[in-house]
Amino acid sequence: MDEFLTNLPVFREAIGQTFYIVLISVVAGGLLGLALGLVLYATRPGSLMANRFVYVVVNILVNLVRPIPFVIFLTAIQPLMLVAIGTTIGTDAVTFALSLAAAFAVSRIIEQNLLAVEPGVIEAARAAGARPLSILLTVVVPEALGPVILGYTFIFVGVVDMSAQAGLFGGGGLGDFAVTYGSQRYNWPVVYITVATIIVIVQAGQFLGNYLARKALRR
Amino acid sequence: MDEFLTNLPVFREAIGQTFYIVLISVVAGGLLGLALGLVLYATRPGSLMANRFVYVVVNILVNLVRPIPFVIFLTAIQPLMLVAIGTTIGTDAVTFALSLAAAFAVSRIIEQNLLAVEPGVIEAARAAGARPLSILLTVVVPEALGPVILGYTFIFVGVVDMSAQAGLFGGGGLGDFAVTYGSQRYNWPVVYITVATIIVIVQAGQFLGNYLARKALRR
Amino acid sequence: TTSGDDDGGDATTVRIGVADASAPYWKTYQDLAKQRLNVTVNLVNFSDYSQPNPALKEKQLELNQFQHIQYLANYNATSGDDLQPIGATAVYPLPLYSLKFKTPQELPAGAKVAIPNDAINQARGLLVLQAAGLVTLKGGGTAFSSTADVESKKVDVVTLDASQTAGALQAGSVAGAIVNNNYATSAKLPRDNAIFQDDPASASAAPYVNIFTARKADKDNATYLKLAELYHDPAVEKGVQEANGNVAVLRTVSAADLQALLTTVQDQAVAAGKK
Amino acid sequence: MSHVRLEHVTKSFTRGRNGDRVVALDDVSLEVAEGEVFGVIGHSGAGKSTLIRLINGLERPTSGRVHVGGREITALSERDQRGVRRDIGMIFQQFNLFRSRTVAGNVAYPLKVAGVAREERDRRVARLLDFVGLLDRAHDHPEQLSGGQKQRVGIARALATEPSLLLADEATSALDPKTTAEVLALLGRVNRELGVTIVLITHELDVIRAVANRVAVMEGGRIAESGTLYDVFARPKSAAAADFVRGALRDRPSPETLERLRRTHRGRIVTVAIRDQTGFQTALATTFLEHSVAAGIIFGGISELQERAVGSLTFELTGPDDGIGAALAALRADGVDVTEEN
Amino acid sequence: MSHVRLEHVTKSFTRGRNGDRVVALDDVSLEVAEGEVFGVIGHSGAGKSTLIRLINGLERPTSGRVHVGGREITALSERDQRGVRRDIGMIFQQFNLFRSRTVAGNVAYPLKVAGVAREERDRRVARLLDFVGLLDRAHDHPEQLSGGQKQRVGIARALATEPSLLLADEATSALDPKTTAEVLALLGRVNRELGVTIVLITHELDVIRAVANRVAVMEGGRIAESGTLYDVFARPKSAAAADFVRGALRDRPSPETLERLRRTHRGRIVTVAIRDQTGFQTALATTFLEHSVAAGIIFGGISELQERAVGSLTFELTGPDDGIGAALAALRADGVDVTEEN
Ligand SMILES: Nc1ncnc2c1ncn2[C@@H]1O[C@H](COP(=O)(O)OP(=O)(O)OP(=O)(O)O)[C@@H](O)[C@H]1O
Ligand SMILES: Nc1ncnc2c1ncn2[C@@H]1O[C@H](COP(=O)(O)OP(=O)(O)OP(=O)(O)O)[C@@H](O)[C@H]1O
Ligand SMILES: [Mg+2]
Ligand SMILES: [Mg+2]
Repeated sequence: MDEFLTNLPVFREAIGQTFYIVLISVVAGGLLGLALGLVLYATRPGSLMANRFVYVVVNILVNLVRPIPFVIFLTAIQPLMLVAIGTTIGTDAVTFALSLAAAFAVSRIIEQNLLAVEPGVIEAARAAGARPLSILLTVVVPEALGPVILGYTFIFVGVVDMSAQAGLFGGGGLGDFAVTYGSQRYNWPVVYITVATIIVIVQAGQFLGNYLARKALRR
Repeated sequence: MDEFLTNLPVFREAIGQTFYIVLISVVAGGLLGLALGLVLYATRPGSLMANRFVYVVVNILVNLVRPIPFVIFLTAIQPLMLVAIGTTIGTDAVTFALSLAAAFAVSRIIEQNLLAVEPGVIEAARAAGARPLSILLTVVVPEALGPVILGYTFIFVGVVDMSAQAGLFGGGGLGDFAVTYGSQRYNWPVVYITVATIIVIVQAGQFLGNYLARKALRR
Repeated sequence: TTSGDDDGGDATTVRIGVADASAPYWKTYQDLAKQRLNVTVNLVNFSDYSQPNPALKEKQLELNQFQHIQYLANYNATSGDDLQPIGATAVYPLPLYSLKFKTPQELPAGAKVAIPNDAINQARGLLVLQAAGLVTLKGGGTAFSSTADVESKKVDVVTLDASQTAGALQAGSVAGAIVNNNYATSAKLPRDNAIFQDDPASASAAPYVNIFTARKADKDNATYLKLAELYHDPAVEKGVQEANGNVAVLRTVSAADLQALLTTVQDQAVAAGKK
Repeated sequence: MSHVRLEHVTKSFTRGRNGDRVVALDDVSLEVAEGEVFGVIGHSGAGKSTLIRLINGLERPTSGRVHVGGREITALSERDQRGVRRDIGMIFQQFNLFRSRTVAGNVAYPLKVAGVAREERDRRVARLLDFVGLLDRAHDHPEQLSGGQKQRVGIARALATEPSLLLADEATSALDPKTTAEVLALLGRVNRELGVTIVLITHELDVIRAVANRVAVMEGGRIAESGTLYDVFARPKSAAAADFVRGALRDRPSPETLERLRRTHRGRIVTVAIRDQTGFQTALATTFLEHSVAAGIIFGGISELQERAVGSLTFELTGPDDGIGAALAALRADGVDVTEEN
Repeated sequence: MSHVRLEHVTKSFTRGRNGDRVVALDDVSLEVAEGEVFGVIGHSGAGKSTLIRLINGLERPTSGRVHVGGREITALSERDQRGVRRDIGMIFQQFNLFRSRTVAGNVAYPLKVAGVAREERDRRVARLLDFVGLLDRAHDHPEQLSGGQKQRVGIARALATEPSLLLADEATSALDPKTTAEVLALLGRVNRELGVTIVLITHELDVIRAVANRVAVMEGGRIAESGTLYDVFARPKSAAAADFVRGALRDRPSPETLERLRRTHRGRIVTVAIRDQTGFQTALATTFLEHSVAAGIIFGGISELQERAVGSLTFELTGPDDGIGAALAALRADGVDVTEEN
């Protein structure tokens, strides 16, 4: 407990870093993932903009990235990172990498949830002469909104978890704090308090997600 | 390349470990996650076995586990692990922990996908006098089967990724091999070959998942 | 004076990459740097050893302090970089711990022994086990041996993350474990349970002396040299010992000697890499 | 004995942000006798579906009680309701087919739930599919079927377990007249031969006419009128029933039709109500002849309701004006219901 | 000018594991003139929905060509088809409402797609919802509506953009007679006043009768017969049409009805076809009277089709046997279509 108090400033900073990493990753990764997910959904055979080539390429691309160990993935995209944000370490670098990783995960969740949308409503939109992109955004996504919100919540929790790996690259955050100031030092109070903080953040996000999903589902 | 050949036996063993870890985690975690997901779905307010208490408890429980950094999670469940499998390190220990982690992730995916099932068919089953559990297993899950299969595929890829952390606890596997024999030694050929192998495994799984989902969806 | 890339002017800020920022002595160190040298030290903590060197090379750090000569030589050899040591800190013995057995010989055949899984600690750990008579390594072992090089063994060697070997020992999952000092201290492993260790003072342990590392261009930078020296301020040294259960063997070696040693070890590494 | 009994049942739904309430059922009391075919008619939104859904407990009433087969279903736990439901077949207005099952799988589902052995199940499924004309589509999935085909699967599924009570919500709305007639004949048969009680919601008179013994007319969540088929159709007492019957029997020309009729028919147009009077036609003809009036039938319908004729005929009368007046007066004096259209 | 033209259109679907094919449309050629109301009838599964879905390109034919408004829609890219579709309204058999939108949002959707400005949109939506009687439900979601209410939303949505072609697939199947009549009156009005071409699928005669100019009768994927409403109904040439008409007009008693009629009516039962003959009734009555035969109408229906009467009446004849025989012979000699039911 004493040791926890000594590290309070670091803890505070870690909370800030976690919020920074998680929020940006969820928003940026969420948007990019939505776009990728829409491509996966729309180009699959028989779908709105069926395109075998694009579908296969994106499908493989998404699978290329997701299973690569985070350390290696982060190392691999370092050249890209230097161009994009000018650094390969620290909070921004981790945020950048996590956003990408989240995007690929989000894309699959979106794809899954959109597939459950009934073909009939899509036909109704096509019959009205709507453009495929407009159908995707104004019909398909809204129809799947409940599950999609829960999907984002799922990714949010996943990003909080992945952000624990931020420490590998000097990104800080609560996960890293819990490990380096806590479990690696066998300092359990630090672990408890930090993990509790993480869980509170996650529960808050989950409750918000559940609430919004319930509103969207109306059941 | 030379160094890769020297490590060929380790590489072979790593492939075996990855298959072991991933398959068991996906199956065991998948089943446990299915059960948890069904509980989440069935007990939510207004659902088949609506039970506010169970719902809130399981909902919180699932969120308790998912965001905890894997290292800490594994440390936390060591007592449980000692009881269950008698060790806290090695492939079995990692598999045990990953199965649990996968289960909690699966439960959310299942919950999401089941929520998209049309209430009308559930009413048809209720009208036939079916038991809630039977409705869940023989109507709700089959109706959501396409997305559920894609959800499992998603988790499969996630488990392959998470299995990279197996090395922390002596679990081995391809991810660990890529890091310790590859990136930590700045030995890029080892990294490339290993990551390529991981990707091939994942692509194979994804294609199988896509194929099955397409069959289930019939579109 | 030199400063971080982005902030110029008088206020000097130096970013040091470390792996143990949570240790209290770094706070002491930062305060002293501010007081004595008017340098603001920003610590960047890495939980993965493979990152601080590339980060230094990419000029995202001015210095790092987490590795020994052996690790740096290995890095330079494999990545083709030319990072240089500018000051020594300490040598840490790498002990074999056991809670049940008093000597290595008592370990039963087939008992599990945990060693760290990162390349350098793994090789060093294997060398310790070989010295303890528990394994024999191909070609007598090198600083690059891995579990793949174990020729014969009395015990079953398992590799774990360096931070996890102590825990595995305490949980009873292994009979013995090579535990780095910092983790042993954190895990409150009693010193008495170290049943074997390499000798930190011996010449053979020289490559395992921990160092401050800079880019080659900065190897004579006065501020950086002073910062390296500051590590040996009594207040800091005291903290280092506290953080490491009083087993650190503090070393002051001149930058030139360190750099010469690096050249030697690096040549060996290159040779090892070619074989 | 009554098979279904509703006592002062009210059901309201909340809707919108400000918590407005829609009263779908408003103090409805109702009794359906064992073995009866009970028709429920009413305009769209009158509460028919809601009513039927209360009977097998898919919906719980806001207040009031529902008894099925002597058990108060509203007092039973969900668990106990299941037993009651196994003996109730339901045809849904929107079909509610299982997309994950084939046509045969859909029909087999209630049999599986009831624990019917495999061979017996297969036999019954084949028989039912044969009946609804979909045996060759047994292995297709619902989305491969036309609207009417889906509805037929729903019908087969509801009949699969040979329930003692059948709830049919617009069971033939998507079917053509011929298929409708076949389905209704089957419903009639299961009612007569197996004594199945049927509650039938429909907006089609012919459906009601073909099978129902008694009818209830719903309007705005209330039962406006109920009674035997003949009473409600031949002599509707409530405005709602009269309104519905007019639309349903279509034996009287609508204003538009009348206008068109007038364009092609120069004579006077009168509509005569027909109420099961044998020899009536002869009397009518005689009267017209006596007054030298030529009568041409230009519109009308006579239906058979519970073995009695009901309907009306619209005549174009030509001849001397006073003759027509006298003929009409004579008819009215005889108690014939004659309306001059103008 | 023809608004819709199908040339030798065939559509088949693959089904089942062994790749069986269902031929939903088999060499169908068809022309719908600009401003016409074209009815399509046929039994369940005949291919009606498939036909209508080809017109706006929701489905592509296996072979053959579809022209809409002079453009060959089957030759257009999906992109160019969109322009054509904006001018086509469609009412779906299964409604296909957007669950994520309110009632008003559903109706507003095609207007949004068409880029109609907000105020204009709101105005039109309100007007349409008012018409279909759902203005007070504007902010509810589809799952809160009854079957008929959903269908009405679908109708309002299809009419929203005032398209020049309206495809209505069983647009009134879930509606009660009164609402149906209102909807049909509206369709008639948009057809007359705005010149909207309507292709109307239905199994309800009254729907066809109320608005259609021409009809096609489908059977097993083919057009069995097509022509003016009166021709097809009064004098069906194909077996399919006759079959359908019999079921639809319901002017002839079914075997079951006949059986029941026979139970209560002891006399001889004959059915006389009525085909728009003024004064016919008088002739009929005179003939019966002449032979001392009492005739009672016990069943029948006379409808007005395109301003002409069509239907039949079933009489119970009582009197001397030879008198009845002579009367029937006399009628037949006069060219009256008399069938003795037995
Ligand atoms: N996707 C499909 N796969 C296989 N068969 C199909 C498919 N869609 C339609 N069919 C079949 O094609 C035939 C014509 O179907 P269609 O929906 O056009 O009939 P319909 O005339 O509209 O019937 P209904 O009045 O019952 O709606 C039916 O036998 C139907 O089962
Ligand atoms: N879940 C709900 N939420 C709000 N209102 C509802 C809900 N379900 C039904 N209603 C309303 O209750 C009333 C009765 O609905 P019901 O479905 O019983 O009508 P119905 O008589 O079956 O009509 P139809 O012939 O059109 O099917 C309607 O006004 C309907 O909008
Ligand atoms: Mg209804
Ligand atoms: Mg159809």
